[in-house]
This record gives sequence, C-alpha cells and structure tokens, in this order.
Amino acid sequence: DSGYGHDLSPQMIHRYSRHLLLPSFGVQGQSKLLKSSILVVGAGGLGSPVLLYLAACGAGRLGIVDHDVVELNNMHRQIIHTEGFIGQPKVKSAAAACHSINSTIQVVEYQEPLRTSNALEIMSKYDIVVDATDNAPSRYMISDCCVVIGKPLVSGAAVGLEGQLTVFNYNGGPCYRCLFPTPPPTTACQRCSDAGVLGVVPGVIGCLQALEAIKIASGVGEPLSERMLLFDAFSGRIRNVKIRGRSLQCVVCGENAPFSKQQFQEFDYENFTQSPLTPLPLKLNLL
Amino acid sequence: DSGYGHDLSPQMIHRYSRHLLLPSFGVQGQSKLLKSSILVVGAGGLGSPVLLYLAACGAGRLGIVDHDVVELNNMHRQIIHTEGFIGQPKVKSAAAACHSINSTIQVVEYQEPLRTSNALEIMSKYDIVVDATDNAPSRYMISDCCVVIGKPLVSGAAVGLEGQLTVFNYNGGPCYRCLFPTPPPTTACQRCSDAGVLGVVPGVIGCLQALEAIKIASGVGEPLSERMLLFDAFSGRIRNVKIRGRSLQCVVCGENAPFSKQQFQEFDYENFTQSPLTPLPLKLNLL
Amino acid sequence: VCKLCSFYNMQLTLEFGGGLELLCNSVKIHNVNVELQNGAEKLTMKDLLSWIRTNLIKERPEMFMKGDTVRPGVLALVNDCDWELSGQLDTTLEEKDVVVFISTLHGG
Amino acid sequence: VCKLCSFYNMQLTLEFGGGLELLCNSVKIHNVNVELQNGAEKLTMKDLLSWIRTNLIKERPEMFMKGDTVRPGVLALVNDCDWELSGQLDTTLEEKDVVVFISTLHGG
Ligand SMILES: [Zn+2]
Ligand SMILES: [Zn+2]
Repeated sequence: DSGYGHDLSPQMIHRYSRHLLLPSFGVQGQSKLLKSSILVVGAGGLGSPVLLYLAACGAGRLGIVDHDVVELNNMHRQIIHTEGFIGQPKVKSAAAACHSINSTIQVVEYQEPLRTSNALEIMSKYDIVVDATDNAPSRYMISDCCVVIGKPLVSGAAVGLEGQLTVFNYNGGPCYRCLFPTPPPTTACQRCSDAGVLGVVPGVIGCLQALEAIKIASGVGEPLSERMLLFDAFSGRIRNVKIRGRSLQCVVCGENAPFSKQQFQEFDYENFTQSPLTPLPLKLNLL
Repeated sequence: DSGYGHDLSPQMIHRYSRHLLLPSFGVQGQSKLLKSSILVVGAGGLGSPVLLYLAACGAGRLGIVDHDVVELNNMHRQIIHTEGFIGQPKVKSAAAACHSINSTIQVVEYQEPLRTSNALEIMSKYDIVVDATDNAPSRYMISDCCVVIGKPLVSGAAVGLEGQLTVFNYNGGPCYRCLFPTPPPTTACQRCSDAGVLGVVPGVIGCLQALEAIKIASGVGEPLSERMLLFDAFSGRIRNVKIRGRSLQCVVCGENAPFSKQQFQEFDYENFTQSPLTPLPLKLNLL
Repeated sequence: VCKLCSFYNMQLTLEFGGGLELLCNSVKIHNVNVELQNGAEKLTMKDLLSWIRTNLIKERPEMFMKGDTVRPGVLALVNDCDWELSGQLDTTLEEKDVVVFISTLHGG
Repeated sequence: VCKLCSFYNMQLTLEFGGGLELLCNSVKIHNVNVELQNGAEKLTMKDLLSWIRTNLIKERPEMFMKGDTVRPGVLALVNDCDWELSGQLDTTLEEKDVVVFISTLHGG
C-alpha cells in the first residue's frame, strides 16, 4: 500500500488516469482490474479486440490460447495481427501486440489447442474466461469446464452480419448447456471461415466481450447474465433480450448433476457435437 | 477488369475472402469499398478502432487528421498507438499501424488541427467523413462542412460509461445542427480527458462507426440515418431510437439557408460554442 | 384484418435471425396475420409454429423444427423474452406480439 | 396508484442519461406516478417537464431546462422516438410511456 489507500504507482495513476477520474470506476475498480486474471480462448476475429482492450485497460494477467498461425485471409478482421506475423503463431503475434501497448501487464501464451486434457489446468489459473472460439464443440467444452471450476464465462459469437453476446455461469446464472442442452445439427454450425463474416462485426462483439470481462473483474456495472445481446449489422439494430436462468435439469450445472472433473475429462465433445474441436481451414476456390 | 467481372487481384481475393463469401456483401461490396475514400478526424479513443477496422477491411484511401501527440494517459483506450510512439504525432503512429495490418491501402496523414481554413480542402477529397473528435466546436464545424460539400458524416461520441452514434447528412437525413441548433452550455460539454472514460466504451462506438462507414462505402445495409444508438455500458443496454429528419428551418441545411463555402470559412465555431477547437489537455492532479 | 371478426385474426411480427431467415426467402421480418383455428379462442406458440411451418418456411423445415418444437440451437423469444420463461409451447400470444427465432452462432 | 381514480394518475418510466442523471442523485431510471392537475384530462410533455423540475431535479435545474423546455443539447425521446416527431412540448403522454432525456456527448 502506498499510504494513499491504494497500490497504484505514479506511472499507473498516469496511465489509467481516465479510469480513475470516473466516479463509478475510480481507484477501486482499477485496482481490482490490475489484480485480475483473464483467459481469452481464441486470438482471431473476436479475440483481437478482446485482447487489445483488456491489455490496454490494465487487466493484470492475460492468458491467450490458440493453436493457429496468422494467415492473409485473417487480416480483414483480426486487427491484432500485423502482416509481419503471417505464418507465425497467433498467440505469439497477439502477445507481442499486447506488450507493445502495455508493457506493465503479464501475458501468458498457450500455443496449443484447448482440449479436455489441458482445459482444467489452464482455465483454473484465471478468474474469468472469454470464449472467442469459432466452433460448437469448443463452446460446450469451455462452458462445461467453467461450471466444473466455478468461473464466469463471457461468450461472444459472430458470423456473416450478425453477432451474439452473453455471460454464462455468473452469480447463479445459466451455463451454455442450460440454453442449448442438445447440440444443433452440424449443418446449422457455420463458421466465419466457411460462411464469411464482415470483419468489423466480430470487432463490435469482441469490444463488448472485453467490456463484460472488465465489468466482472472490476465489480462495476451489471454483467449480461440471464440476458443476451443480439446484433444485426445490416439494419444496425441491437436487441437486448431476457433469457432463462439456470436450469435445474441441466446435466452440467443442474441440481442432480454436478459434472465432475473426471466426467469432464472423459466427455467426447467432438462426438457430442459431431464436429471437430480444431476444424481444418476451408480452402477457398472463389472463381 | 480481370475478365471475371471484377478488378480484384488474386492477392485481394485471398485477403478479403471472408467478405467475398458473404452473399449480401460479396465481390460488389468489396469492390466499392476498395474504391472508396474515408476521412477520419481524430486518432484517439474513437479513431483507434475506426482506423484499424477501415484499414483491415480494405477502404481504398484512408485520411487521418490529428494534431496531437501520443501520451501515456491515452494508452488505456487508444489501442492503435504503441508505447514506442509516446511523444510522437498520433497521425504518424496511426498511419504506421494501418500500414502494418494492410500494406495495400493508401493512408494520407494530416498532422494539423482541422479548422475552417483547411476543412473544405481536406474533406472535399473524401467520400465519407468520420467524426472521432472530442469537442463541441469540432462537431459543429465538421457537420457544417459536410453539408456544404455534400458528404455523409458518421458521428460517434463517448464519455464516462456512455456512447452515442448516428449518421448525419446522408440521403436527405438531418445534419448535426438540425438536432442541436443551439450549442449546449459549456458546462455540459465534458471531454474524456476531463471527465474520464472507460477505455472500451469508445472501442464499442468506434467499431460501430467503422461499420456505418463500411455500409455507406459498400452500399450494403441500412445506415443509421434518422436513427441514433444510445449505449450504456454500465447496464449493458443499447437503445435504438428514431430521431427527427432534416429540419426545413435548419440554418445550415434548411430550405432558405444553404450555407455557402464562404459563410463556412468565416464562421467562428469557438465563439459559437464558447469552447476551443483544440482544447489544452487537463493536467491531472490525482491525490 | 377482418373488422367484424378481428378476434379470430392475430397480427404478429415474426423475425428470423442467425441464418434462419434463409429458410424464408432471406426475409428477416414478417408482419403476418394468423387466423385462429375454428372455435379457438387463443393462439399458442405451438399453434404459431405449425402455422409458420405451413405458411412461411419455404425449404429445409428440419433446420427450423424438430418434432413439434424448434430444433436444438434455436432460441424463441416473445417480446424480447426467452419462451422458456413464459411456458414454451404453451405461451399464449397476444395481438401485436413480436416473436423472434434466432439460431445460435458459433463463429468468431 | 389510486384504483378508483387511476385516470388522474399516470405511471411513467423516466430515464436520464449523458450526465443528466447527475441532476437526480445519479439515478438513471425513475418509475414515477404523475398526478394530473385538477380537472386535466391529459398529460403533455410540457406538464411532465414542470413536474420533473418540481419533483426530481435536485440541483442545477438550468442544466436540464431553459425556459419551459429542455436546454440546448438535450434530446427528449418518448417511447424511443424523438419528441420533435410527436409534437415536442404538446406531445400527449399515455400510461406506461417511457420518456428518455439524454444530453448529447462530445467526447471521444
Ligand atoms: Zn447449465
Ligand atoms: Zn441541418
């Protein structure tokens, strides 16, 4: 403690002064943020703004999980990566960008796919998890793991000209399985790489994911639990809808079914959703 | 023309493939975007995501106006700037970032304050103007100039935990003066540097500004004309409200008052709003 | 709307998103008049789903429904509220209600 | 609300934003019952503004109003619609209307 009732150094006071000036955020919000740790799964279209804003705002420790490398066709939306990193691991590129805008935070790189075998260990080390992945099995796996280890999950998605955002497993709220107990048919699971996406749409959703993570980490504001934001870029309309609470019948978070660590590790998410956790990129043969 | 009904090179097809895959955007939307020119006034909290996403998506020519230098207390929200650029002009830093994510677009730097003496000349060179400034006189000046030269204006603002977004002077819609014929009292004009701002709030609004600019440039979607988006980060609520159309009584765009270039150049915006166009930064003496 | 028997007709706004609009000619917003069945005094979501399947869905109905309800991965919202909170298939609809069907997205 | 004379009372939701909430103890959303004046049969925005000035604004009323209307830079919205489109001060309010007052922001 500096004797002023907080731990902020003069450098930090300077850097975060526009946060400290906010009566509803202030020294207390910033201090909590600086002590928080946030894991971002996916350093792509959603992960780019999530990571940049979390690094900039002073999230104390930032973990990044991604097994992919930067490709030219990512560049239209994955603004954290520069052309110089094409062909290199996204995690490395993203971590370098985070450091370059804020050298005072800690960045941890996980250059590997998230799987049931490593998820518990990695995710346990963080206070908050941000799902910025691009496929259904990962979304089920990350949510289930968050329930098992009791962490809040900020979940965002974007395809085409639409985006969706909500917070799962927060303060008694629902988990992903409460909302979607049965996986959709694989034909309904379009990914950005297959179906296309307007680059700035994951930008909007990613910024909103960073905001939700900041609200949870700082204890300021009302996180989007039991609520969902539906974004339609074409019309510019955003709906804020009320969704169900935790389901007593949920097989993962419900009354009679506390999913154990072992059950989680043995669950076959690829078989459950009939799709791969690390899908192969589609080779585009346009024209 | 490449013989395929478009002008896209194989490199461009690769880079923008996820836009080309979108049925509602496709080759036509991307081609228009590549031929468009967009001026972004302000390379700060709003300008950072606007510029990154416009550069990434392939806006053909991007102009950046800013007279400021990068400071440490900008870094919590102005994610386009890296620590290495502290003390250097924001325009230079922002242009370097745009180039590093997309070396195929043209970036024009205006390292000067926008004033009535240079606004007509600079703004005339672009199809679309994005207002990412931080003060009332600039907002009136930019809107008036857009009316005089007939350009659409994407206007965003953010202070504290709130943001606002709309499109002015588009397709017969209102201008800034239609909405706000009389300037507010100076005590009601808080800037981020005085009042504070949660860094990711201009991030959300800036992404939405980039989206509106992309919609106008590509001719895809319904721009937010005669509508306004009101964003409250604390509660996570976003309102989409209907606002008035063009006012016949507007002194700038109304029936009897086509503002001339000369009138524009002679108008004293600082006196009109009782505030400076390039406000001095507040020295923060916290604690 | 028939002015003499408006009771038997219900004006609703239906919206499809997250890709479901592709099943209805890519139109997202549908302002519809749903006629109530002979003798019926109310319209439930169950009735509406069967009306939609007959009148709106042009192709691949299995992408919208499974059995007599929506397929897994589709959220149904009545006036911006999850239908799970209002009784799911038994939810009673009122004049001018807005019903949204949205397919969950996985991309990023 | 008086059940016998509910006509003379009107339930409204008032929201203040863009800094205007600072004039009402930093509370953004106010669910209020506005009593109509003796003999009045409707409530207009003009009536509501004077009610707000008397009952809600705790400090610096000049930051909210100028003369009998809102100060420059404030947008008034009735059910998410600019009051310029419904008659400004003459807009008639109805039970359960949502009225938003928002100060325009200039920062970035
Ligand atoms: Zn659950
Ligand atoms: Zn005007």
